[in-house]
Amino acid sequence: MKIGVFICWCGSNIKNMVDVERVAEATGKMPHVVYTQDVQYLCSEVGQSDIGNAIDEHQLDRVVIGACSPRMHETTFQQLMNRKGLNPYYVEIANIREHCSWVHTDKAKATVKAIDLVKKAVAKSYYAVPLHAESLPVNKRALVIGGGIAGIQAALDIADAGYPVDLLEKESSIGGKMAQFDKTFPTLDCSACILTPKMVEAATHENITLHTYSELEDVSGYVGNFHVTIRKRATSVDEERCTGCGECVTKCPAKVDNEFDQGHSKRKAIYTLFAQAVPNKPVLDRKNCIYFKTGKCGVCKKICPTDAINYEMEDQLIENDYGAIIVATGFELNEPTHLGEYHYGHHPDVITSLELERMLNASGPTQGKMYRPSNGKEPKRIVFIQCAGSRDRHDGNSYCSKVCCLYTAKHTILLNEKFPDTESYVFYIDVRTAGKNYEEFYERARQMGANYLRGHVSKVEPLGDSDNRLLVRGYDGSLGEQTEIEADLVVLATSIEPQQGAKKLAGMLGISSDRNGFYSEAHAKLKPVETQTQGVYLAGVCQGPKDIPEAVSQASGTAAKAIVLFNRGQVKGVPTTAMVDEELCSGCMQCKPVCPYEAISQEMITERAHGKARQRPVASINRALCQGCGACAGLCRSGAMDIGGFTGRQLLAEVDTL
Amino acid sequence: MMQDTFEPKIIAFCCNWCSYAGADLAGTGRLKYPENIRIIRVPCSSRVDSALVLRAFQNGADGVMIAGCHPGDCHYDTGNYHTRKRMMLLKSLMEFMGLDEERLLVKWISGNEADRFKDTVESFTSKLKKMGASGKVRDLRCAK
Amino acid sequence: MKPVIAAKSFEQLLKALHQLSSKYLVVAPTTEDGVEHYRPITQMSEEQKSQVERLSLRNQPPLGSVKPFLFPDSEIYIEFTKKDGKLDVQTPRASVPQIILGAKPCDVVSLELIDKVFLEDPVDGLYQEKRDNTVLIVNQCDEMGANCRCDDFGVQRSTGSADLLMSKDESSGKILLKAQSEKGNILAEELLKEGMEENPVFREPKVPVKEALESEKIQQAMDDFFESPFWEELAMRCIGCATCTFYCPTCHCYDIRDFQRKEQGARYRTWDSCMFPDYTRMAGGHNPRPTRKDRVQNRFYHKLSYFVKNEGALGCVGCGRCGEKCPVGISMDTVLNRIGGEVNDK
Amino acid sequence: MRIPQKTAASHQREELADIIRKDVRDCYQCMKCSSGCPFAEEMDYMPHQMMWLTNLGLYEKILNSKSLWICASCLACSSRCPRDIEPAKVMEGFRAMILRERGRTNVSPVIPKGVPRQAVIANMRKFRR
Amino acid sequence: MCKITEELQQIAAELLKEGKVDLVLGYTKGEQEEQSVPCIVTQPEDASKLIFDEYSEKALSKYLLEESFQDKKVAIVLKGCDQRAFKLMQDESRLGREDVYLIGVECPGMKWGEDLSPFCLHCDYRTPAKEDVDSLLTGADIPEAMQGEPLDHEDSFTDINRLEKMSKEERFEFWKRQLNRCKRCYTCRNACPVCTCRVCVFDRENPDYIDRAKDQMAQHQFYHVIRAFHVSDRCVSCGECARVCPEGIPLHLLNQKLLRELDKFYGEYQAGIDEVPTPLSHANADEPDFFGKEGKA
Repeated sequence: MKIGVFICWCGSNIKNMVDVERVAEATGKMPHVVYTQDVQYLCSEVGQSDIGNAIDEHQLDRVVIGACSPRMHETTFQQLMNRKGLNPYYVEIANIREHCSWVHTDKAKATVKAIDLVKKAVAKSYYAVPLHAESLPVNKRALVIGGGIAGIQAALDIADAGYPVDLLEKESSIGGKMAQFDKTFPTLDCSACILTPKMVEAATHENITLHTYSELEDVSGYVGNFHVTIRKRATSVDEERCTGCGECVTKCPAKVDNEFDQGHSKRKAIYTLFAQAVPNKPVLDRKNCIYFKTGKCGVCKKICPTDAINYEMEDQLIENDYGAIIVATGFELNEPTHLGEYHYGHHPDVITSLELERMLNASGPTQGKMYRPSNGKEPKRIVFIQCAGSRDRHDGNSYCSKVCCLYTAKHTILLNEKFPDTESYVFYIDVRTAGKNYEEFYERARQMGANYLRGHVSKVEPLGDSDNRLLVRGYDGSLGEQTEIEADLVVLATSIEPQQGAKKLAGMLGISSDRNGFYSEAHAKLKPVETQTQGVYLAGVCQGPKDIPEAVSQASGTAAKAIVLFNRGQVKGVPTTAMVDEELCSGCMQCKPVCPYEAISQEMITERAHGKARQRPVASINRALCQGCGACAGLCRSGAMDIGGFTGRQLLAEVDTL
Repeated sequence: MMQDTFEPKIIAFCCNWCSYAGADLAGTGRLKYPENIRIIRVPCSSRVDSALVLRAFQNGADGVMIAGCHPGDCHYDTGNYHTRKRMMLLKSLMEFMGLDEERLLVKWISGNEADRFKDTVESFTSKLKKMGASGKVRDLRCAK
Repeated sequence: MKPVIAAKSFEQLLKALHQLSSKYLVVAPTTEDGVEHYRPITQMSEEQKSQVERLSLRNQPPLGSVKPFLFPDSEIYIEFTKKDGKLDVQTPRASVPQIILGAKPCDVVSLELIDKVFLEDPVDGLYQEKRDNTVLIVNQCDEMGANCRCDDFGVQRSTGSADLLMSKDESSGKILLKAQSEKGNILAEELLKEGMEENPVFREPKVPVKEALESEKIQQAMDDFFESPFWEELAMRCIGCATCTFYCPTCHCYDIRDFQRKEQGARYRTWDSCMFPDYTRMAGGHNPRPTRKDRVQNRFYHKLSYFVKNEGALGCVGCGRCGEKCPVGISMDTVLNRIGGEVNDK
Repeated sequence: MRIPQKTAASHQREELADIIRKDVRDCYQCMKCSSGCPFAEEMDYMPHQMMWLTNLGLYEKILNSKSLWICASCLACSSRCPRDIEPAKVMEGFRAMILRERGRTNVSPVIPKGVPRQAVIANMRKFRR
Repeated sequence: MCKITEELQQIAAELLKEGKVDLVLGYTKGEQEEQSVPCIVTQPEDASKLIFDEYSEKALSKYLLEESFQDKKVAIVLKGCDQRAFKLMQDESRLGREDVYLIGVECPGMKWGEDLSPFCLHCDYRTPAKEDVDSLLTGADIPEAMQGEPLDHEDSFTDINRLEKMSKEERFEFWKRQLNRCKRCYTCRNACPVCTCRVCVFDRENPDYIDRAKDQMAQHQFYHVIRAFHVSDRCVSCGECARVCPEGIPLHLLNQKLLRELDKFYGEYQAGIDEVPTPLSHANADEPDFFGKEGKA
């Protein structure tokens, strides 16, 4: 072992406060140190060539640098090592600038400290091990889970870049929640008008394969090499044969509440999700089908001109390999029945915002007419209750659902435009309009007549009059008094919630959820679309409440991440990963749940002991996944787990030198 | 008299992403703090196990500091949650054995909290000065 | 005629010894948290002092033997520091004279066995120094303790290298001391100065002397027994801790280690145990005794066979400590009973 | 208070708008007018509340309020209103509406001691120079 | 002869006769009075050696990891605590359930000197669950003190409470006296049924985590802190560490202290009963932060 120690002056930055010659002299006496030098600027070309020459001349195999923070120039020196044919992890840096010369005022003491720090680095370098990053090929195919606007956008972007994408949707059509909306804020574009072209584009794109009525069954593997099983539920309609003529739907005798219209209309047991559904082929809802319930009927099968109805159809399992997975599973809306004070579910005229949205929608259950579910009359006075179940630690979700302020503004505007003689009252806690043109939109709502009352509603109750109206009891913060409003219709801005199956999916993908059940990004600021699991990205509301433009841009962000990955064609892990000493490891796997990247798995090894071959389990690190945090090594009782670059031996050597 | 001349030895384990960066920033900002601290870089505070802490004390450290990202900000998502769990246990056990658990300091310092880093070093150093040299966990062969 | 002196009571003896504590380190058996050990009397609480008489005169040795006072569990050879590139090596201070009060005959014999190893060429200096500096005041048991097998090993009245023999005259309550060596004589003189009286009679112990096991026979039986499956069974039961060896008064294996931090360190020896898996492991990783069976066998064969071959005596004094403390109840008897059986069967 | 089924008639709204030429709907209840009003303590409805009642169409409450006449037209509110609504102007508008309406008798409400009468101030403002 | 012993001998004899197992690992009468020691029976006729009584303290499960027990079909006698340890080994992939025939026994509580072991007094898992073992032998002669509800967990921490009431210096002196006697014979480690590493960290030469010197308090402290740490969340409260310590060091206090802290802040967890991962193998955001601004930093 031949170690060279180089102490940088950093001009006067280090030299003024640290006696660099003394540091070089003191460390030069350490075992294995064969060469020391103090240099004016180690990072400069001159400094670099000094080190290079010394490596050649003295056959150095390890280099210790006393200079600025390794966070500054570690790569500079590592590259130099590479050029010299030495492993970059044979360079060790003592931070004698940021941690010493710059923060101290007593030169003698600073010099002693600098000597300590360089000695510590030398001691660490005694036990340095060469490290290499693992690289693995990437399967250049993406899976997008969720066919809402975020999923569609992500799929389109990746497909446009020339990579195949599979788009998975659990409903029978893509489109997601946006398909249910009437208009979009703040421009009041017709939601369907801007969405359907994208849906069609996705369906017809040569690089996109749609898997509707399908769910994720199983995921294994890791970045670049995910192996996924998709369950395609039986639609009972042969896709190849069906022409989408709709005869079966017309003739089907079974009627059930239409979930798409929030129960404000009926659909058939064989149905398409909505008129512009993509793919526009019906599916048979076996739970409500008379044939499946009683064995009699079969009208659809009889009527179908292409004999596409197949009652014997079974779920299909499709297996595929992907390089990246984009999660865009969206959200659900909270059913506010638990908030008893709002009377939802007890009085038909207390509805949710999405119900109102459907009512306002020209292709909705009422063709855009407003009506009071209790008597079908047009409502004149509508009270909106904001944060119904959001920002409510007591009986709801503690977070803000983010979009309610804007869509309620949108509703009041639409109502005022379409039905100028309706009055809108909005009870709110705060109105949040962060976003381009949102404040103006809100202003417009107020201007157009919406009355915003600051204060939460404490109770909604039937007024008991002949019209069966409702009395909303609230408080007007401006006037500072309790305020009651007799309302024809009460609209609750219900809370956005993660999908029911979000947790299960998270488990399959190895990603984590926050306390509210939304998926956690890898870093709140700097890795907002990545997850802890490399190669899995988040788009849309599954990561947290957001509006359409945010969801779309996040989706494009995930697409970019996937495209970057595919373009590079391989994944390179960090070199400083965990390492298992199989001799010591007992395979107890206590480390497995500690790993935030699911990089640890159990593996059987064959061992010859006492003349017999025996299988035994050990922990095994997937070096492509491991990021080298060392939480496992901090836990491992036998010390079988170690971190490259920060081995137990190295850290002990450092501690022992100080 | 002794207190004036006694210079405690502090060994600090700083996570690469937050606390080490915070210490770097203190340097970049030319903040001044006592020379007593020696920083060891670790990828994450959860890399530090109790053996390293005790070894530092054995070797004559008067104080040991473990600094990591604030909870929720861990570069590796959950590392500092493990740190706080393990170190709480270590501190309780030290306290239970009558050892000076206050010589082990666990602190969350982010990459931009140079001031906090400086303040922490200053207050820890002066606290240790008041406490005097550590004797309870020290291997006497490291006494000199 | 060797001088016999008497103290009026044990209390007086203890007090007299206390007076000598500037010259000697005086250790005596007492209990600490319920565990019996020899401890310096100057460090004892009053409570602990009150235990000394009972334990010193009891017909059973305390758990901790006197061995650590002659062969401590850790002992420094040299200490070194490096300053300005120069190495400074120091050897530890010389040992102080010490008095061990209330040692048992089995302890005495165990030291004699260790003597055979440490005092023969090459002489172990550290041990010799302490041995020369130690005055043993030995109480001869009147009967056998519950776990004692000293009769089998013929040591129950052995007092060969004891410096003073101690006995209590039940009728008068006097503590009688009989000097047996030069060191004993000197101490007796000193004790006389501390107010003890001369006494013509020394009370001999009542313990019956039984015919001891013949060491060669045992050795032969052991050698014949080497291939027995018994060892495999015994090894399966053993959990591999070092209790038996660390409490054995005749075990004397040690390991030499270096301790170094920064520019200072020490080379020391510390007890090793043949029960540890790394006991015979060599630098290259090879271990001639890889299995627990090898190790268990070694312990018994060393005491009952190899020691006989090398030193002409059995390496056990039958004090019973190993069996008493073994967490899985393995004792010398466990083996002796079996080889007896095997021999008889032939 | 229960919001009445019939609020200000549209002709009243128009009349007010005519006088003040401001859209009170712009008000977002930041309450800056009230926080700077030197007479807010004396008022039964503070300036922001007056704006709010205007928006709710509860004109009767405004027309019967003391505040209208306590307002000194110091214009602090108007100069600070982030929405340029000029509350002082709105108040003035209501006062004008009252004065225009024949037979309105409650023009002289009880003014607390020490508070100058609005008319005096308005007068000073108009004719001081 | 008590009922369990009788049935045990029967089962053991049958198992051996039918060749279902190669050996039965249980207890037999020791050489000393009031002593039962581990016993391995390989022949049906030797089954009569087996007994089970209130001195059958040793946790047997750990033997299964020993080299000499590999590749053998073993039947093992397990008390509740021992079964927990077995379950933990199983959960930690140290051994497979199918390789071992478990004979669960109802534990009457073990002796601790003259009295009952304090561990047994608060044990609420004296008898393994029926579904966890292959045979379950009940009908032990339960002493009166053990008949009622087990002592509250908190009540079992009396010694900890006593120590915690002391001043820090008193506590230090207490442990100094105790640890001074430690000879690092590793009996506590070797007897502990959850100390199951292939190579113990204290046996490693490189890096040498621990120095062998026995005259350094710091090394003893190191050993005992780390040992307690490694056992902490996995301790099955069998009390073996304290029982086997030849120096009578109350080692279990360290384990129990950690167990109590874990219970207090992270919810109760009983190793070998509750599912893995054990508390120290996971951590999340919702756990208390002791080192934030208000914490006890």
